[in-house]
Amino acid sequence: MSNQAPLAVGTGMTPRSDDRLWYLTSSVLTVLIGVFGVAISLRMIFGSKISLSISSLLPLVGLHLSSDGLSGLFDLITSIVAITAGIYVYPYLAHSRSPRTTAAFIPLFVMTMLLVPMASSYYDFLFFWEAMALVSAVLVLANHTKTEALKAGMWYIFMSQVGFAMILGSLAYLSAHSPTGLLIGGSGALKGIPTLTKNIIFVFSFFGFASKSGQLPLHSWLPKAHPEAPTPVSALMSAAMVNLGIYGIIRVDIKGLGPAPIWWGVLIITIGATTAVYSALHSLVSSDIKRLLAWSTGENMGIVICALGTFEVLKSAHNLNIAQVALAGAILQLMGHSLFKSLGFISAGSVIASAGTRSLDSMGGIIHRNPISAVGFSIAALGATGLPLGAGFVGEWLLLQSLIHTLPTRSTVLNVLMPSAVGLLALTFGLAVAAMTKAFGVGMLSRPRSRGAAESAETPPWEAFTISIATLLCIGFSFNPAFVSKIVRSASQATLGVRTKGSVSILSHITLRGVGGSISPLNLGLSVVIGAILFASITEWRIRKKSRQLDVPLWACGSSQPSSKMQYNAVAFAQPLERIFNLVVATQESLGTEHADSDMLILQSASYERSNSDIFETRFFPVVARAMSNLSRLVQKGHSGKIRNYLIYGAIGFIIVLVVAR
Amino acid sequence: MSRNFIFSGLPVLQLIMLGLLAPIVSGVARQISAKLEGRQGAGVLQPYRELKKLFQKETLEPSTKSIFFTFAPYVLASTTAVISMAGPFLATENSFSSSSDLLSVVGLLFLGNIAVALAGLDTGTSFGGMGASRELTVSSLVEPTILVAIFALSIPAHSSNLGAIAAISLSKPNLIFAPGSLLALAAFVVVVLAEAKRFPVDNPSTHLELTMIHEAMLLEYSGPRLAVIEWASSLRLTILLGLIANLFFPIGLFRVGQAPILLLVSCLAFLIKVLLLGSILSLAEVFMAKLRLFRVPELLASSFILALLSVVTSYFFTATR
Amino acid sequence: MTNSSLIDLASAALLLSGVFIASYNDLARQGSLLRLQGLALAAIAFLMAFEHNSLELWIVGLLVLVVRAIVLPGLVKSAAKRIPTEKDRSHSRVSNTTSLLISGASTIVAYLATIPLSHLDSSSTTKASSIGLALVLIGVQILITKRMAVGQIVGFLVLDNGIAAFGFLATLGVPLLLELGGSLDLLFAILIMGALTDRMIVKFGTTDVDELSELGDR
Amino acid sequence: MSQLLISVALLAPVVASLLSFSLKKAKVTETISIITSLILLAISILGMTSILDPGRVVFDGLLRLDRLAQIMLLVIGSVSTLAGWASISYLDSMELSHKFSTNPQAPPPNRRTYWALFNIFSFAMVLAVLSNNLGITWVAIEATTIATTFLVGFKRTPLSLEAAWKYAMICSFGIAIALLGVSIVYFAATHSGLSGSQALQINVLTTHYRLLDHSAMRLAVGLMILGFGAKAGLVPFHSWLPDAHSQAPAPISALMSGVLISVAFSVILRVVAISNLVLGSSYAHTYLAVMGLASMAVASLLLINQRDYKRMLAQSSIEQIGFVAVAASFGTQLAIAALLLHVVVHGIGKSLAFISVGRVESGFHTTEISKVKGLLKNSPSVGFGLIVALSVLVGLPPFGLFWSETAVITSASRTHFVLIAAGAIVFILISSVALVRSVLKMTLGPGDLNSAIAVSRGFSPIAVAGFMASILLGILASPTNGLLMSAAHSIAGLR
Repeated sequence: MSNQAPLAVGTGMTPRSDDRLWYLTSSVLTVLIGVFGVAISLRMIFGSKISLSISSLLPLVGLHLSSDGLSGLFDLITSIVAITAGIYVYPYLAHSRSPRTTAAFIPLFVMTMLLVPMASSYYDFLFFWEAMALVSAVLVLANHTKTEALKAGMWYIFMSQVGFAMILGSLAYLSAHSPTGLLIGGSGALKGIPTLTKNIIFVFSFFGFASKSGQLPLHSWLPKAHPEAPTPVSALMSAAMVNLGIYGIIRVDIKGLGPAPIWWGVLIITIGATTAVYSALHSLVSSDIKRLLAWSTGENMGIVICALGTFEVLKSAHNLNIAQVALAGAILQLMGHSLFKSLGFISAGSVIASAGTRSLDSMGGIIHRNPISAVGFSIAALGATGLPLGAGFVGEWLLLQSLIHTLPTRSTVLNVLMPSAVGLLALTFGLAVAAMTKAFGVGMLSRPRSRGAAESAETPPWEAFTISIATLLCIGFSFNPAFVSKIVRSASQATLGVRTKGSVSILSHITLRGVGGSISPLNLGLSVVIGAILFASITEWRIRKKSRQLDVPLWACGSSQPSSKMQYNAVAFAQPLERIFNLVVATQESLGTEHADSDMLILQSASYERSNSDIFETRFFPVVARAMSNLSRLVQKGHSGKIRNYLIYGAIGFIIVLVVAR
Repeated sequence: MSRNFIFSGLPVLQLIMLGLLAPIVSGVARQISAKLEGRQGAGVLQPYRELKKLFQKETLEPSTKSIFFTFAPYVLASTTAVISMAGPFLATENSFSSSSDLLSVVGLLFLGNIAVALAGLDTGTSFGGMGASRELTVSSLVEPTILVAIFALSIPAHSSNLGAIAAISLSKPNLIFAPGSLLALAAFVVVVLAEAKRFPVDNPSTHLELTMIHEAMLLEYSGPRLAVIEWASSLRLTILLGLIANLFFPIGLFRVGQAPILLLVSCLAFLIKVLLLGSILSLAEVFMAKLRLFRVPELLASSFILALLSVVTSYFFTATR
Repeated sequence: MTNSSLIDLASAALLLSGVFIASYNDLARQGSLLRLQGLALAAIAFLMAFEHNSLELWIVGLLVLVVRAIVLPGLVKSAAKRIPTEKDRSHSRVSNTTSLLISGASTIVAYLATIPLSHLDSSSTTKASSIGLALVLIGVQILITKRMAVGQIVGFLVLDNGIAAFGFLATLGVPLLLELGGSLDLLFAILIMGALTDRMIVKFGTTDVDELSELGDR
Repeated sequence: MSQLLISVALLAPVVASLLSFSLKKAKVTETISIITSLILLAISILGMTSILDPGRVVFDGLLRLDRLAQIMLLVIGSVSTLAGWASISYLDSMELSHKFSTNPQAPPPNRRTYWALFNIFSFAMVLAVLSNNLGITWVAIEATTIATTFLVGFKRTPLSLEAAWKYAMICSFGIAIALLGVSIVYFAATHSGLSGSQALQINVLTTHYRLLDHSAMRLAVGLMILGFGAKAGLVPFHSWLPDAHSQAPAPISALMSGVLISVAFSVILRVVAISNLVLGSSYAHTYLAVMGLASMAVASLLLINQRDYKRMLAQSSIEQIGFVAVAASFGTQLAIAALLLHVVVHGIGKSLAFISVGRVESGFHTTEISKVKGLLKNSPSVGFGLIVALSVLVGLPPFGLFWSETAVITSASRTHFVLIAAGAIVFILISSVALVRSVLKMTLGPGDLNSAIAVSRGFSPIAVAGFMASILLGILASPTNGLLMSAAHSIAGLR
């Protein structure tokens, strides 16, 4: 696992000074790009359109940039994540003594991510999209001497190639049929596309984009690549890059392809909800903190996609009012996720660096030695649970509202789908709560489970600063989402393409217009906090007045002090749910025993191993790979090196031409 | 004037009333089961005595605790209190009810659970971890059912606002006996049992380590903090019973704009309903055995199916009407 | 008239020699037949040069005579002398009868394929061009069925003779430049193949091309 | 002006070849050869920038330097510069390993022959590109076979002999079929009344296309595409390519894979241009689409289980030229322009790849993928070169193949060749996944230091040059765009 980091500290090695310069430059550049991005995206959101065309760059097509509210939204999210992650770049790189490639590619990565939503023609979109994939793959592979990172990088590259092929095919066709060839700001609808083709394009582009957001069935790269990337990159990937898959779906499938049959939305909801549950389960059973967070990213994106699907269904059913609720839900969920996930990765990264492990089973007690990281992580985890007071609450609330308010229709499919979606989402929320409780409770609270955790160093000031900023952002967003009201409106207007009176008003109360429903995260949050403080002050005052006995031993059924090995660890914590859902998480356990005597009566040593596998990875992809390999063998048989066969192929071609040419 | 006064004062009134009432509900329930089991029982006021005793005891703190251990009881109490302010317990709406709805109520309940679970994990004992793990296993399976049941209830009301649901049951009582609502009721009862840590999911009075869920997390608590937790737990039970009472049988529920005297009627009706439900609960518990932990999911799954069916049927009824 | 029938005769000689080369396995005899073929080809060139009174065709004919009737068959014959082991093996993948049948089929295919061309120009020479194509196909047949390297070279030569014949018969002679370049290329190609054959004997001790299957995808 | 440029372009390699054969000093020969390549490069650039009329034919209608020829000359010049540069150290290391080899009877590498053949090879390709006469073109293409057969067998190992034999046999067979096609064109042209000397001139054929007989031309075009396709490495005559390219010395493989197949394909483009005028576009395009897709299918499937990295690169060439054929089958201006860009960038990328693996081979003494590990860590510049080459070949941005592939696929949709394009995407996907997997296996990971003898020495400039060239072609549009578009436009018969 990642034992390089503590090694660097332990042996007192410090990076060379010229490397430090690289790291610092990288950090500063990333932050500057982020700041610039915030400025430019705010301009996009508040009215002024940005447009740039340079025909002397990029062969055959030229460079064309443009923007609208939607681009602004995604660029804003990316830039904010870039700023917080960018500050964290320097301490991380210096601590882990990363290769210079990492330092050089991080600002580039942010730049490509910012350019994707700005690409105005289909070609430029494809270019920046693939450039982003390439740069992020390089970043994942930066630690390629580690087997895990290498494997993760390979998976990532394969899946993103498959996804890109799907996107390329669909967008190329669309580009050919678009009157202007423009993705943003092109006037005039797509012409002359047969329904069947349109459906095929939808399916391919949807799965292509969804793959970038870690959706089934092309999701396997995400839980591998995100954890293996350097932590600031994990934050960037999990909090910003996955969003761009959503951007693609909105821009191409929802906005670009125009009026849709109802089954498109149904497909989107199905994929989103299934992924959400699937990822939540895997997140729950992960013991690697970064992996847990990565699976949680897939889960949250599933929720967003589910919201988009609801939007699509409602739009197709001409219920624009509620559709906007779903869209607002998607946008708020997206923003909330980016905030809490970047905070989560940064604080987890700081914990990993000080405790020297990524495994929850070797952590514990972080809160005592490393309170800032732990508290930061707790805020992130609260956001990830989607409960009130957390950054994920408003988005999920809006999504559920839109599902609830989907009026009963004639379509039996929808009448069954909507409640099932609610059920699946609710299960997702429940599992996410369990997963995050596990991550925080086992990892940050409780007693240290390893020496690294027990002796972990205090959070360095620079990291504490980053975590504080991200925490404040997160809390600000979760208590008063009214800040982003205008952004949401501008983005949803850009998505709908028409100016409508928004059906969601986001002020101190979030109110749905036209239907009953309102909530006030601010009031709820303040009441809970004030209430807790009141209860606490009364009771603690009482406790202080009365006698208090500190440092009593733990209750251990009367025996001596239980050792820290006797605590529940992450595996044990998740075991009941894991057992219930074993079909999906596919636990493999193996118990190896060695006996000291030949009669096998005295046990010398025992080893226990367990792992969970992604059933798509173990069942589905190998089948595809084997089929391809068999096909390949067949062709290889025809190319076994016999010159006679080769001449016969030529002769056959010759005869065919003679026959055809007549 | 008085309307506004009542409207804005109701949350506090609800909090005070429920807060004072809560221990009685568990006291009544305990007394009834004692009688049914042929015991004398400690009387319905025993919970108050216990709270007083605990509040006066000294506090023992383990060395491994952190701030989360200290604050968990207050978060639990605070979330529960906020729910008691927001819910339609005495009236269909009040000044606080527009800030929350059924979804946020569920969220707050969950938040309380997590606070306690984290406290259980915080001290680093095996029991605490075990309790937290089991608690979250149950909770995460309960959540789908609750939400789907809410969904079913929200369809006729066109809102997930608790007051709106109660109001629609009040104005159209025939909706209560619609098949959808009945199924939802059944589902809701099961999840309330699970959420209130009662039979057949959990045994509130056990301290046997193999069967504990809720109690396992609280082993390290003592003194006033334990008192807060105990109080909050009984408040939760009251709230959950109150929700069943007022969402499905909102008879006598006060509506803003009615004569203030009716508020008293509403209080009385609420008290009777909750005590009645508490009695039924303890009656049922006598005849029930606790389920094995791995049988609990089956129970919850069946209640989920009930809820799902209720949604589909209410869709069906609303669509065909 | 006699000229035309002489050309027909020469064409027939071309085809027949091709068919026999395909069915024989003896290298020396194949060399002789190849020489006969070259002579027939040169004869066609000379007859056409005579008929059209074209200097260019005379030179082409001379070139054909030197390269295809003297030098190349000579090379094959000398190779046959240098490779005594060749005699011991069965040189062909198919039996004589099969070989004859394939040649027959090739002739029919060639005839069918050149029908469109005869619509364009119904003169007898054009019709005879199907013989050229047939010879090409027979060359391909030899190329595929012979096991020995020199056998393949022979097949290649027959193929090339077929193309040359097609050129003469169908187009009243190819341009000098093309023929010059073509012959030169052919000569070089054969020399290189011969050199490779010699290396093959050194490295493998045999020229059986079926042994050459180390490279490939397995 | 054209006359001068053309004669210099043709004479320079001939002179260089004669000199390299006669001169004894290796250093001088090397310098001369590289200067020759640079001259070719300079001529192509001069031709592009100068105001000469690209369509003008010179030397009695035998030669001309049009846009297509300029672009092909650019490929020849740039790749042969890279390959010539790399040849020096390749021959050095070959000599070195011969000195220390245990097999004393093997003769040392003959530098004079190498450079002479190298230059003849260049000459033949230049001639094929510049020729305006189908007959001359044919002769030139055949001459490339003759020049390279010995180069393929240059290592004098049994395997290289086998490869050379297969190469000679299969290519000669294919080229013979093309000759048959050329003869039929001559037949059709003379029968339509063109004089014998004009009958094979491409510009004459394109202007007098109405006279040509359809049925004869159908046969001729089919045979020529098939026959020249052999040299381009298209199915069904593709099988020589992996053998020859994997056995030839690495710089020669670079030339063959990067340039030769493209030169052969440029000849096919000329044929297709004539065919489109005479027979309408669908006839030749069908051949191209079928052969192109088949080549892509075969090559990408062979790539999946490939164990030998040189064969892998060669099969990637088959796949790429198949894609070029598919692009040509779409036939729009954008597709042709993209195809030309593809050819240029692929030439650079593939030669960089071959030169890199040449270094790997001389360091590791194996061509098995599984035995090479950790290049990036132990010999960074070779690892870097290989990864850059891979990125170029797989079509990643910001390299030029990304644009050509995107543009080609987009033009497919315009002409309703959607299914072909879909097939092309699938095969590109398969091959790129296979390539990425193999190359990353070789370059990444820890690796062992033992094999990493000085394979990197003097390699960085080559890697950097290749990298810069391919990245510039992928980012700048300013000079390239106009050239590509006008070249695409100038290929007659464009619909």
